[in-house]
Parts: sequence; structure tokens; C-alpha cells
Amino acid sequence: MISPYVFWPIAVLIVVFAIGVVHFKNIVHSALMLILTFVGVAVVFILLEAEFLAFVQILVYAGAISILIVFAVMLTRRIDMNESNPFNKLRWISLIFCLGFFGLIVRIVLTSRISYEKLAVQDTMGAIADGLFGNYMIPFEVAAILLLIAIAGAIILTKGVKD
Amino acid sequence: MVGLEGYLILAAALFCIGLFGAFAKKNVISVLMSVELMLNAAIINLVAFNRFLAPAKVTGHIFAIFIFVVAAAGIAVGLAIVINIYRSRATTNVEDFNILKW
Amino acid sequence: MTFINLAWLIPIFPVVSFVLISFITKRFKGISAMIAIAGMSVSLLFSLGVFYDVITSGVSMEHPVEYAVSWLTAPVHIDAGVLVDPLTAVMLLIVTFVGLMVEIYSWGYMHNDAGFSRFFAYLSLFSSSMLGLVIANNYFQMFFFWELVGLCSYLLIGFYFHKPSAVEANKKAFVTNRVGDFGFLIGILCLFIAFGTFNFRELAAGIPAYANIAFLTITAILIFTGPVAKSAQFPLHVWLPDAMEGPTPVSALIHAATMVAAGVYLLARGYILFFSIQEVSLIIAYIGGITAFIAGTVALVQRDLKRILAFSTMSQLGYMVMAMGVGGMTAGMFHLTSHAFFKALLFLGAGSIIHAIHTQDIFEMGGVIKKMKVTSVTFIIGSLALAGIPPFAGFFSKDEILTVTYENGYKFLYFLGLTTAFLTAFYMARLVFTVFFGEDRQKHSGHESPWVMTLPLVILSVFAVFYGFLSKSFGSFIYFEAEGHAGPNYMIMGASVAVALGGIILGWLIYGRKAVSAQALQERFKPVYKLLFNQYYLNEAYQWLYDNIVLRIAKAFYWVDRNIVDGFLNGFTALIAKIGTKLRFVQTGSLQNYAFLFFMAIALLILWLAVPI
Amino acid sequence: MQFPILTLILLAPILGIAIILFIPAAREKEIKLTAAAVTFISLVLSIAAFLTYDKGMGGLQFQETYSWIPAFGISYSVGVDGLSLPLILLTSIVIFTGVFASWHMEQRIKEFFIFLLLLVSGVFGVFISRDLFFFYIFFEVAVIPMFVLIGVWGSTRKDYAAMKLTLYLLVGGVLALVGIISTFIYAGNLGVRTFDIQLLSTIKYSFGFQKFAFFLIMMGFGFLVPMWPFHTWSPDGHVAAPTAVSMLHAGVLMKLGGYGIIRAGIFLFPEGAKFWAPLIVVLCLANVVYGAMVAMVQKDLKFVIGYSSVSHMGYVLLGIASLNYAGLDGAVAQMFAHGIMTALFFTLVGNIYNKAHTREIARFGGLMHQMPRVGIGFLITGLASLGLPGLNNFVAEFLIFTGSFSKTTLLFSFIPFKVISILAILGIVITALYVLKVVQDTFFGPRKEEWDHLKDAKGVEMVPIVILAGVLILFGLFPSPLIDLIHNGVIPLMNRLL
Repeated sequence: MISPYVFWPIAVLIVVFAIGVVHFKNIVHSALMLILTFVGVAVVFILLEAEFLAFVQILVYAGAISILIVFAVMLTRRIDMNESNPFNKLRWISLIFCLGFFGLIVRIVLTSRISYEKLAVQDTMGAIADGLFGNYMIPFEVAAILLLIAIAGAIILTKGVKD
Repeated sequence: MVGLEGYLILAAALFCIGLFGAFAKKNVISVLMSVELMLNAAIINLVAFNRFLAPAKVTGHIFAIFIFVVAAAGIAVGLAIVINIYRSRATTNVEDFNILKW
Repeated sequence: MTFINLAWLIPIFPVVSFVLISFITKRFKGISAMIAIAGMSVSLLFSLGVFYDVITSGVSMEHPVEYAVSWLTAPVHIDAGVLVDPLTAVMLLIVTFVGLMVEIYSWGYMHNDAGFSRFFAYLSLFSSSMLGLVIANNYFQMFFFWELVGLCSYLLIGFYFHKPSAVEANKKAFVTNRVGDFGFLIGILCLFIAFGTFNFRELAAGIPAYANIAFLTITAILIFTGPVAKSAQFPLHVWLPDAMEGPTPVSALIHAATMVAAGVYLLARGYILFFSIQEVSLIIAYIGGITAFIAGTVALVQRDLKRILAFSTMSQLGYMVMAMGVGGMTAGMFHLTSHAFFKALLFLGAGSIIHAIHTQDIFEMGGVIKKMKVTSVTFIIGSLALAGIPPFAGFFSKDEILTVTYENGYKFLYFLGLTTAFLTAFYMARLVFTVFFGEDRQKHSGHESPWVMTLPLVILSVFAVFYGFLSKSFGSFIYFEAEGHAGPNYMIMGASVAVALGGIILGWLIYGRKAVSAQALQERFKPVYKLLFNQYYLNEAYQWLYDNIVLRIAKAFYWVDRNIVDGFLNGFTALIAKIGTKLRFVQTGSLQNYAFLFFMAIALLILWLAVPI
Repeated sequence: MQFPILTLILLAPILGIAIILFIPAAREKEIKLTAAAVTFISLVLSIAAFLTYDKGMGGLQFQETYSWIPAFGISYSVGVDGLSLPLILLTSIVIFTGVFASWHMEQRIKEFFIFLLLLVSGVFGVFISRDLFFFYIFFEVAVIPMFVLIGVWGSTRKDYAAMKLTLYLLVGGVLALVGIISTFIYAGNLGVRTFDIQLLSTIKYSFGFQKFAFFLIMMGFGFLVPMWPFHTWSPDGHVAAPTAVSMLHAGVLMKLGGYGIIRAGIFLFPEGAKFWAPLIVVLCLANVVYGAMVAMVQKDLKFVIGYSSVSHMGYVLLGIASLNYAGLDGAVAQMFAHGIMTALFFTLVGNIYNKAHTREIARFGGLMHQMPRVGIGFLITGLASLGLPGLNNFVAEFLIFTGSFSKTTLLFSFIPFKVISILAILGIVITALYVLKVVQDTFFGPRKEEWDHLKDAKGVEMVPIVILAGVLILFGLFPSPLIDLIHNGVIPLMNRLL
């Protein structure tokens, strides 16, 4: 198995990119880092043998969502791009809190000793298809409706309604 | 070989970074990006649990797909709101969005 | 036996007339009287049939006929039944007969009244309730109709609802009766939990063997409060004098046949309960005696024609109740029946006079006999009967009561009764001499009433004269096992007659010949006069009780409700509002602050849940 | 499959809502007719259920069950027995007459009827549910429209009253909900994961738990009854609400409380009921006497009725606390009787108020001259209220008195139960006092010129008066169909208690 050799570097990269997202003062840089993070996560999905999700991750996140964000940045552009993404006054306290929170979760993860054995994976794509059009039919439809509503909502919000 | 714990810790790290970003950034777009990070962390968790605990059933994957959907919807509406507010207030600073105050 | 088996129909006929009148005759006023009279006549016929059956088919007090259908089965078994014995038969006759007389009379009396139809509807319902009460075979049914009788009296006393005094009087009547019913109801419930039945005969079988005497005593006293209110005994008599606010025929009905008779009838019906305990019968006897005396004294000084009659009724009811208490149930019932005739007669006669003269104050009347021959003669017959002059009906029945009281050893009550007899004769003499003789004082020139009004007077006066001679056969017809039978006691008879004559002569001296000035006497005994005229201030006492105790408590409760119970709530909400005004400053409006706090809480929750780890 | 009569009773008002939604607001007549029609359907169906209920068989009948959330044992499961059937009949009578009583509404007719029908469907739902979860849901459905109905269409201090009422009812609901959920969890721990009341009753609850759960349910539903000292929402609510809402509110909504205590409280936790009965008795005495006393000094017609309701519902509590056949039969019968009576009261007062625009007793007098029909109706209702034989309330009160009077237990080990009963019976005297006082001050006395313009009730206005008074008299003279049915429903309850 090569996965440990792929996983840990990728993991470190993801974390670094993610830190970049929050750290950069220029929002365009942040957006770039975000795309990189998404791609890294897609790799993690491949390591987890969830190829379909990896594709979707690339398509939806790295593709669509990132572009949306970039557009939003462009539409809300101000004069000085270098100071477009500053921290607020919660910076230090929330840093401490988040570190503490991270520690807490890591402790829980390490002490909970979930027992499992690594099983082989069959055809995930097929199983997902079965699930979406079988047991989860109704949630799936609901999700579709949600998307539709979101689109409509987004359009109405940006375009405004005539009274 | 990397166990479940590795993925969980990765997800936790990603989540906490996202959390920090959501708390500490002024730009609302940045906050939204941080939220996306957190959602991604959640997806990693789901997929990892699915992979290690019950690979035969793909419940985790399906949930992940729903999260994609929700995330996409959220970001779309969220950005629309941002743009809308930007139009009326000419700012993307979260601290200026204080209309919730009584 | 046919009629006995159809006895349940007797109360139905008047109720049918009631329904017909209320729904149909709005347009055709004249028909209502006919419907009512027709219904009542049929009832009278059936009652006669029942009476005939009772005589011919060997139904007696020990062997009554009883049948019932169940009205309610679970959880409490309640029957709607009929109990026919001689007592029932006689009461049915009295009620239907007097009721019919009153209705015929009212046809004339109410002729021009706007509420003509309504009046007859109420009258029918009234008679029907009373008949239902009479045929009842259990306490529950009795209570049921007992209350309905109360309702009808309420409606009829308040018949002229535009008169505030009438409305006040009917409320008073109802509430006073309610107080009695309250005791009555509890008493019935006591009986039920002790014996598991409401049925008269089953109770009669069970009561003598019942061990818990104290409980039974309380029960009997509680039930007795019912008759105290309904038959206007001291101290719940206050409604009766005011009840004359209704049209005069109503007073006749209430005082003679329906309302007040119910109480005495109940005492006779349930006599085993009352008579089996010495203390209870003693209480009953004394209440009766005191009532008789008090009412007699108050009647001495009243000026209102109907009011005098009302107090005389109270006094006579006192006699009846006293008789029930001393063990002379037969005598009491006999007095009830004879009293029904002459009291109905007196009230109808009074109505006739008032109808013609348009006043009720006896001192604004005089010489009426010259203008209204029939009315006056019949009225005087009634008065003589009431005063207890032989051979009129009242003499026999009253004398029987006094005899039984004396023979059973209640000497004090006997003298009280005798005094009352004197008072009765006196105030009736006062009334008669003032109203019928002497010079004309009235402003209105009266004239004799139409025949529909005088006919009942004549019929009733026939009974008032001759009914007394039935005393013997009445005694062998209606009797109660508990009482001993006293023969005629000529000494007592003589005393009664002497006293009655004495009263009349004294009355004649003062009001007929004016040998003694009534005015001077009144001045001389002013405090007594005032006390009597104001009926011992009992009304005022009750009013005070209501104003100062009941209303005060009610107001206090209301205050508590608004200020303490509600105040607590309002204070609580105000507190929350106050906390809210302070807490709102926590709401900075900054999203990130909210989110931060939110996650802090989640972290704490996780910490708490993960503490073992 | 049998005819789903209960579901149809529930669906009829909902159907009405759906239809009314599509009628333009300006077509008021059609809206009213629709409301009348759907409530008439409910009425007919409830009468049919009332008549066809098989008393020989007893138990729950007309059952329907559809699983909803199997994981939590929640199912849409309905069925009626002798306890709920009279109350369903009551509800359908009151709403049907209530529609006619609000025939002359003026503003926002469409919304009014929608909310009214929503409210009533909630009430129907509560009475037919066998599942505690649905029971609670329907309860909330019944409470929430009340807020809007009073807040928008009310009169005197409507905002305050609406807020107060909703808060009280919600607090009560929440207490009851806690009781229900803890029962569910308790049962779940014993392996019975269900909200079905019949199944829940098969479990053996420990005495400690019974005390706890019954207390919550008693207090929770006690808010609705309303039990002293949580009663003040009810007079205020009565006064503020528009006529039809007052009718439903006093006529039906308060009965949800008594029904809940009996159905969810006594039925599930008989031992708890026995433990808490003394408390109920003391509080009910406060209701009866205190309520009646306070009613005596009221100046507003509706307040008098409001407090009289407090007093009368005290009798229901007394019957419940007796925990014997007569008491429980009487309690349910009293709920029915009081519902009809008080609905009639509010119809009549509403009738006067619509024309005179005041309810102040002191200003009235001699109304019998102008409005004889209303006056007679009011008199009948008043007489029913003071428990006159021949009217429905008497039977109920008599049973309650019999039940409570035959208790031989001591309260708090030194007050005989009978003493309380006697004090409660004293309530009928006080009731007579204030009822007659109101009748006297309002309807009797000399004619007042001021009110000569008032028109007597006629046409549509007579519908509720005639129907309600008819029911009062009918069941007053022939109570056995009603009482037998109720008794039938009480039998399983008593089997649990003994």
C-alpha cells in the first residue's frame, strides 16, 4: 500500500493550503488557496476509494464554487486589493479557542478506539446510484428542489424583485 | 497504512482552520470560504467512516452528495446576499452587517 | 286499576298544554286559556279515576301500587316511577282541582294582560311539576320536580318582570329555596350512600334497621331543610310574603296547592325517616310551632291584603309542620287539604277585590260587601274557615292538630298553637271588618267580577264549608303506622272554639265597633308594632349578611384574583421583560460574535459529554 | 376496510380550509356557506358515530391506524370510546353553531373562517387520537390559531388576553409534553417504543414514576381546565375573543384539559392519580367557590360567564378527583353539558354585544322587552348553569356530587372528603345568586328607551340558540343515551383504578 506515503504529504499540504486561505490578506490569494485545498481533498477521496466523490469534488468545489467565489470577489472589489481580507478583533481569542477545540477532537479521536477492519470496496458508483434512486429517492428529489429554490433565490436576491 | 484516525485528524484540522477563519476574518467572502472548508472537513469524515466501518453500504457517500448540494445552494444564496448587501451598503465587512441588532 | 296504571299521564297533560301554548298560541291568545284548562281538566278526570281505583281496588297505605321505568341505569340507578297510595290520590285531586279552579278564575282575571298566553303556559308547567312531584316514587324524582316547582314559582312571581320589586321577589324566592335545596340534595346523597337507593319504599324498609343513628339524624335534618325553605318555615320563610308580587291567582296556587304544599307532602312521604328519630321530630315540631306563632304575630299589623293572607299561610303551614313533628301526620295532611280549599278561596277572593278596587291596602277599602256580594260572602266563609269556627273545614283540621299535639304530650307547643289560633281569628276579623264593613273608603267604585271569577269562588266555598266533615273517613284513608289514634277531646275542642270566638270578638271591638282605637294601641306599643311590621327585621338581617359578608368576600376574592394571582403572572412577565431589556445589550449584532459563542457552547457540550474520556 | 368516519370528521374542516383558500375574500357569503357546510358534515358524521357506536362491545371503535415514524412508534392512529365520543359530538355542535354565531362578522371573513376551522380540526384531532404524539401535535394546532383569532378579531384588551392565553396554554402544553416524553422514554426502556396510549397502558409503571408523570400531566392539562390558580387566562380570553371563538374556547378548548387528565393521566397512571387526588380536590374547591364568588361581583357580562366557567370546570375536577364511576361519568358529562351551555351563553351575549356595543351589566335592564327570544335563551342557559333539573347540567352535577359524596377517604388524613363535597355543593347556591342577579339586571326591570333600537334575534341568529338549547333540554330530560355511553368509556378506566 502506498497510501501512507501519499496521505501524509497530502494531508500536510491540505492543512497548509487551508491555513493559507485564512492567513492571506489578499482575498484573491485566499481564493486560490481554497481551490488548492479542494483539490487536495479530492485526492484524499481517491485515497479513500471514493472516486465518484472525488470527481464531484473537483467539479463542484474546485470548479463551480471557486468560480462563484472569484466572481463575488470581483463584484465586491475595492481599491486596495492587498488589504482586502483583514482579521477582526476576535483573531487571537478565536485562535486559542480553535486550537483548544482541535486538541479536544484529536484527544477524543485518539482515545475512542473505534474497532474496524479494512474491507475491500466494491463498486461504489453503482451503489450510490442504487441508493439515490432507491432508498434515498425522496431526499434526492428534495435536494433537487432545494437546488432549484437556491438558484431562484440567488437570482431574485441579486436581481431584485419589481414591486 | 493510514487508519481511520488519520483521516479524522485531518478533518479536524481542516475544520478548526475553517472555524478560525469564520470567526476571525472581516471579509464576508472569506467567511464563506471558511465555511466551505468546514463542510469539506465534514465530508471527509463521512467518507472516511463509510470507508472503514461499512464500505458495502454507501450511506456516507450519499450523505456527502447531499452536503455538496447544500453547500452549493448555500454558497449560491450566500454570495447573492453578499452582493445584495454590497450594493446597498458598499461594504463586505461582516462587522458592518449589524442589522440583527435590536 | 286502569287509571292507576295511567297515572303517569297526569303530569303529562299540563306539560303538553305548556308546550302547545308556548309554541302555537302566540297568534291566538284566547286559545291558550282553553288549552290550559282542557289539559288540567283531563288531569283532574284522571285523578278522579285514580282516586276511584284506589278506593275500589284495595290500595292502601301499606299496599301501594308502584311502577317505574329506569331513567338512568349507570353509574347510579335512577327510576322515573309512579307510587300511588291514598296519600298520592288525595294530593293529585287537590292539586288538579285547585289548579283547575285557579285557571278558570285566571281566564277572567288576566283577561286584559299582555302576557295572557305566557301566564297560562307557566301555570300549566307549574301544575305539571307539582303533579310530577306528587306521583314520584323516589327522592331523586321528587328533587327533580321540587326544583322545577321552584323554577315555576320563580317565573310566576316575576311574571310582571318590568316591576323591579317583582324581580327582586322572584330572585329571593329562588335563592331562598336554593338554600333549602342545598340541604335537601346533600340529604338525598347521604341517603343514597347509606342505602344505595332513592326509592321511598326501599328506604322505608331499610331505615328502621339502620345502626348509625347520628348519621341518620344529620341526614333527616338536612332533608328537612328542603321543606323549611319550600314550605316557608322559620327562618327561610322570607320569600313567601314577597311572593305576592306575582298575579293574585299565582299566589292562590302557590299558597294553596302547589309550592308550599310540597314541603309538607315530603314530610309525610318520608315520615319514616323523620319520625324514627326523636330529636328530629322534636326539631320539626318546634320549627313548625315557632313559625306558626311568628307568622301569626306579624300578620296582626300588616296593611296589605295579600300580605296578611301570606302570613296566615305561613302560620297555617307552621301548624302542618308541627303536626308532622308531633306525630300527627294524618292531621297535618288533613289540614293541608282543607287549607288548600279555603286559602285558594281567600286568595282568589282577594284577587277579585283587588281587581275591582285597584288597591291592596286594607285601610283604603271598606264596605265592599255592598258592591261585591258573591266575593264578599265567599271570602267571609273562607275567613271563618281559617279562623277555625265550627262547622267550617278549618275548625276540624286545626282542632285535630291541636288535639294530637296535646295528647302526645307537647304541652308548650299546644299553647303556642292555641295562641296562634287566637291570633289567627283576630287578624282575620281585623281584615274582614275593615274591608267588608264600615264606610266606603276606596277611590274606585268596585263592581262584582264576571262569572268565570266568581264560579271558582263559589265552588271552593262549598268545600270550605263541608270538607271538615270528611275528617273521619280521611283518617281511615290516609294513616301512618307510627301514630297513635286520639279520639275527639271535647275540652280541647271547646278551648279552640272559645279562643277563636274570642279573637273574632276582640277584632270586632277594635275594627268593627271601634270601641278601642287601633291607632292608640299602635302608638302605645310602638316598638313592638315596628318589630312586627318589619317582620322581626329578618329580611334586613339577610340583606346585611349578603351585603357585608358575601359581597365583601366576593370582592376580596376578585381583588386577590386581579392582584395576586394575576399580579404574579404580570410581575413574572414584567421581570422577564426587564431581564430582556438588560440582556439585549449582549446582542451586538455581529454575526461572528454569535457564531463564536455558539461554538463555545458546543465545545462545552462536547467536553461535558466526553468527560469520561 | 371500514368507513373511515373519524378521519373524515377531522378532514372535513381541513377540506373547508382548502376550499375557502380558493374563494376570493370578497365573496363572503360563499365563504360562510362553505364553513357551514363542512362543519355540518362533521356534525352529521359525529352524530352518526354517536348513534352507531356499539355499546355492547365497548372499548375503542372506528379505529384506523397508519404507521408514521415506525422508529419511534409514532403512528396516526385514531379511535373513539365513550369518553371521547361525547366530546366530539360537543365539538361538532359547537363549531356548527359557532359558524352561524359569527354570521355577522365584518372584517377579514376569509381569514377568520380559515383559522376557526383550523382550530376546530385541531380539537377534533385531539379527541380522536390514540397516539400521544399526535395528541400533542393536535393540541398545539388547536392552541395557536386561538392567538390569532383573539389577537385580530377580539375586543377589550385583546392583545393582552391573546398573549396571556397563549402563554398559559403553551406552558401547560409543555408540562404535558414533558410528561408524555418521559413516559415514552420510561416505556422505551422497558422495550415498548410506542406512543400508542393503549400499549402504554399495558406497562407497569413504578409508583415513583407514576407520581412524577401524573403530576406533570395534571398540571399541564390543569392549565387548560383551568385549574386554580392558573385560571386567569380564561376570563380574560373569554372576554376578548369574538363570539364564535369564545364559544369554542369555553365550550371545547377547556375540555381538552379535562379530557387530557382523564385520558393521559388517570388511564396511564392510576396510582399517581390516587396520590394527587387530594391536591386536585383542594384546587377544585377553589375553582368552584372562588370562581362563583368572583363571578358575583363582575360588571361585564362576559366576565361573569368567564368566571362561571372557572367555577363549573371545578366540578369537572371534583368528579375527576373522586376517581369512581359516578364521579368520572359526571365529569365527562359535565364537560359536555358545560360546553353546550357556555357556548349558548356566548352566542347570546355576542348577540347583544353586536347590537348594543357594550356588555356592561349596569347599563342594561329590561332587555326582555326588546329581545324576548334572547332573554328566554339566556334564562334557559342561566338555569342550566345553576343546575336546574330537566337541563343537561343537572344530571352531570348530580353524578359528580354522588361520586364525590360517596368517597369515604380522608384528605391529608384529617379532612373528610364529604366536607369538601358539601362545600362544593354550596357552589350551586352561589351560582344561583349570581346567575339570577345577572338575569335580573340585564333582562328584567322596566323598559329602557335607550335600547329600543335593539332587534331581537331572528333568522340565522336563532340557529345556534335553538340547537344548543334543544341539546340542553334533550339530554336533560333523557340523559341515559349520553351517560350510558360515557359510562361505557369509564369502565376500562375504573378497571385500571381498582
